[in-house]
Amino acid sequence: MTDATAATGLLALHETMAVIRRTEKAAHDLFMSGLVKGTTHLAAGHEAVAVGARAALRDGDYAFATYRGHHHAIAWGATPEECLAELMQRSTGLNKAKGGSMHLTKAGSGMLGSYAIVGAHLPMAVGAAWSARLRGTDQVAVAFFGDGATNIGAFHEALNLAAVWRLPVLFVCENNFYMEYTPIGSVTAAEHPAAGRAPSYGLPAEVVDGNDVVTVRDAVARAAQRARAGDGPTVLEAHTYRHYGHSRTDPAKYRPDGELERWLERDPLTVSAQRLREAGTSDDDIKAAEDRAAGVVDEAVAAARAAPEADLSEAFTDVWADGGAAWRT
Amino acid sequence: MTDATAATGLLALHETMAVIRRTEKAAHDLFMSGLVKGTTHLAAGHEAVAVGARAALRDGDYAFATYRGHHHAIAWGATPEECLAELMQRSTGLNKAKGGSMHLTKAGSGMLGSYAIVGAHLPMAVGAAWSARLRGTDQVAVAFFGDGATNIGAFHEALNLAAVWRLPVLFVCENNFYMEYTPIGSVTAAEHPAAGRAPSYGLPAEVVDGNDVVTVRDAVARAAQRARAGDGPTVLEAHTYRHYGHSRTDPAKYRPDGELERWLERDPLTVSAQRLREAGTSDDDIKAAEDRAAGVVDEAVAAARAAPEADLSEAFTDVWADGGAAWRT
Amino acid sequence: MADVTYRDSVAEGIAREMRRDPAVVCLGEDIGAAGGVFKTTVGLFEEFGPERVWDTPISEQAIVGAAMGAAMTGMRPVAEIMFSDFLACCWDYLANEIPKVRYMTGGQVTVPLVVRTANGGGLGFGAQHSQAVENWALTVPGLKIAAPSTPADVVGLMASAVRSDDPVVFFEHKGLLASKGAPAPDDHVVPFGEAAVVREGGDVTLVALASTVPLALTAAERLAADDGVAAEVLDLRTLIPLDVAAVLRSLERTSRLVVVEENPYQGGWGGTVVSVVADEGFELLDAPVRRVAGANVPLPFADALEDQVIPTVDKVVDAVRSLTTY
Amino acid sequence: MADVTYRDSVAEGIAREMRRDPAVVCLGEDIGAAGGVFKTTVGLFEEFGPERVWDTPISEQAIVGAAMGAAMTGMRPVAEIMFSDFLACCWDYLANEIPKVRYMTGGQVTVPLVVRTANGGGLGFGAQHSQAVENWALTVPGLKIAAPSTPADVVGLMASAVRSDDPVVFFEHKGLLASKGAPAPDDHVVPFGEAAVVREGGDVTLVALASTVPLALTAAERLAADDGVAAEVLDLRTLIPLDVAAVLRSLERTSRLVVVEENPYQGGWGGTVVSVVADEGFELLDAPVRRVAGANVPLPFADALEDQVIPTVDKVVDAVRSLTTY
Ligand SMILES: Cc1ncc(C[n+]2csc(CCOP(=O)(O)OP(=O)(O)O)c2C)c(N)n1
Ligand SMILES: Cc1ncc(C[n+]2csc(CCOP(=O)(O)OP(=O)(O)O)c2C)c(N)n1
Ligand SMILES: [Mg+2]
Ligand SMILES: [Mg+2]
Repeated sequence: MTDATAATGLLALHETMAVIRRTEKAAHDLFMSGLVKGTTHLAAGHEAVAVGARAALRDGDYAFATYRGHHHAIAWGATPEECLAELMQRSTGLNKAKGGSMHLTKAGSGMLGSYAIVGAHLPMAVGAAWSARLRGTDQVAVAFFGDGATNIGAFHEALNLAAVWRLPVLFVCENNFYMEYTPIGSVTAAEHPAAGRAPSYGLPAEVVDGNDVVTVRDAVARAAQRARAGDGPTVLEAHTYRHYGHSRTDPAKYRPDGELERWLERDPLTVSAQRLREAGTSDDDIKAAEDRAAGVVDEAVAAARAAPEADLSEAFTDVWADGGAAWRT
Repeated sequence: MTDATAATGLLALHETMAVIRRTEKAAHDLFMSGLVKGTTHLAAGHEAVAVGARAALRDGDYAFATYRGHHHAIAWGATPEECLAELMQRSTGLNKAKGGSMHLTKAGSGMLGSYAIVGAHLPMAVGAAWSARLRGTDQVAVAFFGDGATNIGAFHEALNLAAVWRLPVLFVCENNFYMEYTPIGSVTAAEHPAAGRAPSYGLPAEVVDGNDVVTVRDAVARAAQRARAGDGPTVLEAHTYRHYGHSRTDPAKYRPDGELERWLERDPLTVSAQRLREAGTSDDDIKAAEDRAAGVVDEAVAAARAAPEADLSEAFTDVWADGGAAWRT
Repeated sequence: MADVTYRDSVAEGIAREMRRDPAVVCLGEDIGAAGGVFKTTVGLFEEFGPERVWDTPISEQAIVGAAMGAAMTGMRPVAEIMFSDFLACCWDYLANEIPKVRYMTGGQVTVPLVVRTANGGGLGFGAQHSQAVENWALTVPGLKIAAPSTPADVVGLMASAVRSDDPVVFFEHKGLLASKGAPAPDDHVVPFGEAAVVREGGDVTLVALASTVPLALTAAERLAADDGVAAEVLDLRTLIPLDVAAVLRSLERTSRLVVVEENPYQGGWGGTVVSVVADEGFELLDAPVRRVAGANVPLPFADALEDQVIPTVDKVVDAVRSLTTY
Repeated sequence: MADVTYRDSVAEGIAREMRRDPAVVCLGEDIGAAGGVFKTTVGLFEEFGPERVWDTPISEQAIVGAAMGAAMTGMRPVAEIMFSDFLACCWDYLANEIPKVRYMTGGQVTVPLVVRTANGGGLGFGAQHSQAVENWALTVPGLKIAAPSTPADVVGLMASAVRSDDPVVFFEHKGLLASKGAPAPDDHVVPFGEAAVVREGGDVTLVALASTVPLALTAAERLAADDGVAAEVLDLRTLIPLDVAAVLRSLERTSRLVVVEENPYQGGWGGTVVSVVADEGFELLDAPVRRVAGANVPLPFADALEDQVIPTVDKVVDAVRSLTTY
């Protein structure tokens, strides 16, 4: 790859991250103004993990995410409009307003869902990888999860089964150092909640800078290559930080003074902008990409606002594969 | 300890192991003749783990066992008569014929139950250890479990919580190399299913000869001492072998030729007899102990046979602490 | 005295028991300094410290399993499972271990613990954070089940729950947390198994629980005003023990029954109530029995969709009208 | 043709589907070369090999979670959970993930899988290996539930289950495994949601499922012989979809209903059946409705004690007599 194509590629990643960032900001503002209901778990700060991983993977690969999954949905091709319409309970929402922020899903492009029970989706990703093997494809599956998820039983069962069956699955931990309001170190018997557990399943692991989209992309690419080569799963632990509180209106008072500020210096967008400049991209080009991102999201907000409310009849569709909800004769 | 007292102590352990062995044989024969119903999971071959562990612990310490728990019940003071009466559905059974082989319990002496859902009792043992700490006692809790149990989520959650809270709990794996009919290696991503996982919780671990009662006793004593000193949990993996099949009438055809025979050479009773002889105990004394054991069990069989059938009214007692079973007004 | 919230009453109820009995300890995710995600444990950590209020990892099995082990050995743990949906992550303990160990050991052990959990919908939390799952617990003999509808009942039932030598699943309704009511008097204890007649009436009996109590009351007011129908409203307060005697007593006067429950119709607790009535109260009935229950679908996110599938005042009013015109 | 066992019919039913559709794969503990602890997968490993029949670790969450992921991506997994009690160890998947993902994604994904499990008591396996837990599944909208009572139905319902694009929980009754019946014809498919009238009669309707079908039939024979009472016996075959239309049709003739179910009375599926009847069939009833169900206690080990607490022929006969003399 020439420096120039590399830079073009990176600029696209930067723009996607900017789209995510702006979408999260919009979600936050809309929540505060009462237009987004329920709850949200914003991923601002985590963008590089989702975007870097997607860049390293192929169409047809599978992704499974958590309630903090806006960034994965967008990285896998969901539009900000679909996402915001979902959060605003519009009939045009990604999940027809039946899922909400915690369940964004873009199955058509392999993003098979956001799951709100911590850890539950790890075995699903193992199953998708098993399926790829059974069908003889070279697809890989990736599960994104938090540091807190490493203490639940499903994590253990998933890693063991994936290792025993040597499946093409990537376990990507977004270690943001908090399980809700609790520092992860105080409830976890391993310094590296994910990577530190990998050896006990005989799995290779890496701890990587989760705020550097290039680092993430390269680590995921290595892991995917191993997986496609039949060498089994990899555990990646990407260190990152969430800019907002855990959910909704959490003001994140439990953070020590200065911690957020330190992490903001390593904001994924700052890091990638820096890399772009080093690769010769002009400030104008970077700004243009960010402006495009802002424009897309601003239009998405307007479109979502203007979209019709959820269609009431949808309450009774989609339970069964025939589209209906009949449970009796 | 002088050699003589050591030998006396060891002879007592040998005798208890002989009682267990004879009880298991009786349970097997009674099952085959239709007098024991349901199912049994015999522990013949595993005696040294239970007896060695009990010898290293104190009155007041807690034990939690599995469906393969006859040896733990007896090591903790249940009589063969109580156990066999339970298996034979007599009103004099250890659990009033309401538990059966899989649930032998001798709570009065700290043996808080045998649990038949694999792995479920590990968190319970953690809780008992937590309770000891809360009450300011120096009790420890021990959970006995199989190699197969190390792949279930509760194992992971229990070890992590125990490690984070630094609780006085011992995790003693009876690695008999089989999960039912499946060799443990084929479904486990760690060479040492229990000990190999300990490092990922920052826990000390030992792999020990589970057929040598002295080795087990000493290892458990070390672990208990650490626990009482406030140094937290230990994982012990005791290698052993079951002489019968997994349960009931399993003929254990899946075992490679010669495997059982090799293990029989290291039968726990052979090993302890050898140690006794080395410590100067006469063959006569050993035989006398074994005869006493046989006598106790033979009498137990006769007494259990003669005991009255389960009391039908017991079907509706013991649901609630008031002794009753009322669920409505 | 000024009204208090249901939310604050949870912490108050626990605090009263912790003051009374040093064996009472709490554990759960973010329940300590953070005061719980629903702020239902605010103040406990400050008052009782880290040796009585324990933050845990995300390990529902370890939380409830450890509570069980502690309860068997002299403590009275109060374990929080944040959302009741997550009971599924430790269901083995609720279904197979805790409720059975006393019985299967022939009474050798006792498990005095409380599993508290935020239950129910109406807040737009979607399919995995909104369920009313008291019916899961009802499928398991050996669990006591409480589900208060008022701040005072929260305190009074919590007292009974913590003092109970039997395991209790305590459902705190998310939709009621912000609601207010009279504070619990000192030493307030509400015994289990006693339904409250929260409104008297002779035309129809509405049997309700937790969130459906205020809903039934509002429906009753509307029926009184618009139709001149006098509805009696019973708050069951606990599902186990189940006060069917109170239901049958009320039916002796009203002869008409509508059960209002948030859990889905299929497998919902109303089925158990109705089957007792259809057996022992058959002769009392002058009309079909109706259940206004959750629809048999997962819970959708959008408020307007959620309203379609959970009980509402309109649905209760309609059900009653269909009976009174019967 | 010679009669076949229920046990062998399980493997036969799976094998027929595996032959038909290469997307069908099996996973579970000891299901491969060992043929399953209940010998219900004997021959599958030999015929289809290790790429279609997978032995797993003791990891119920991983088993069912992996089945879900595979089902979402083109496979049709058949997962075995050895004893139905162990569904509690992966309840999150049955309660929160599998049945909800289609709905909450707005129909984006489909989960065509079968979770098979050995259900029920009567064999003296004690409190943690004997439960009839079809009522657990019934609490969860989004699961289809099958529970065959005969060898032919095992095969026919298995065909429907595997071909269903919806998730199915398939309860194989331990107490029926050794029972025999006519083999399933070639290409036998029993559609879901169609109860079978397994005995006709005009005096009382007995609604049964799985193990309680032979029990209800025996009771019906005894009632015919001793009392001259003609009992109609319905085998529901599936709980979801629930064929209440068949129940109501039968009641039009008999006007009397006894539901015979193995799961506990509290929270049992009979409650749902009875509540539909007490609503839509109220005018058809000439007598109280009775449920002969499991007692609300854990299951005791001793056979004689177990008999006290699970449905028996005597209990069914008594219940019917109490109605016919009503
Ligand atoms: C099984 C389960 N337990 C508890 C919760 C509540 N909960 C939601 S997010 C969260 C913290 C998760 O932390 P982590 O895995 O680090 O992810 P992060 O939110 O930091 O991205 C908790 C406890 C849940 N959703 N599921
Ligand atoms: C959760 C759960 N899954 C499956 C079983 C069925 N089962 C009973 S024993 C057993 C094998 C256990 O192997 P191991 O832990 O090595 O103990 P061992 O029997 O060898 O002593 C299995 C799979 C169970 N009881 N519980
Ligand atoms: Mg985190
Ligand atoms: Mg083993």
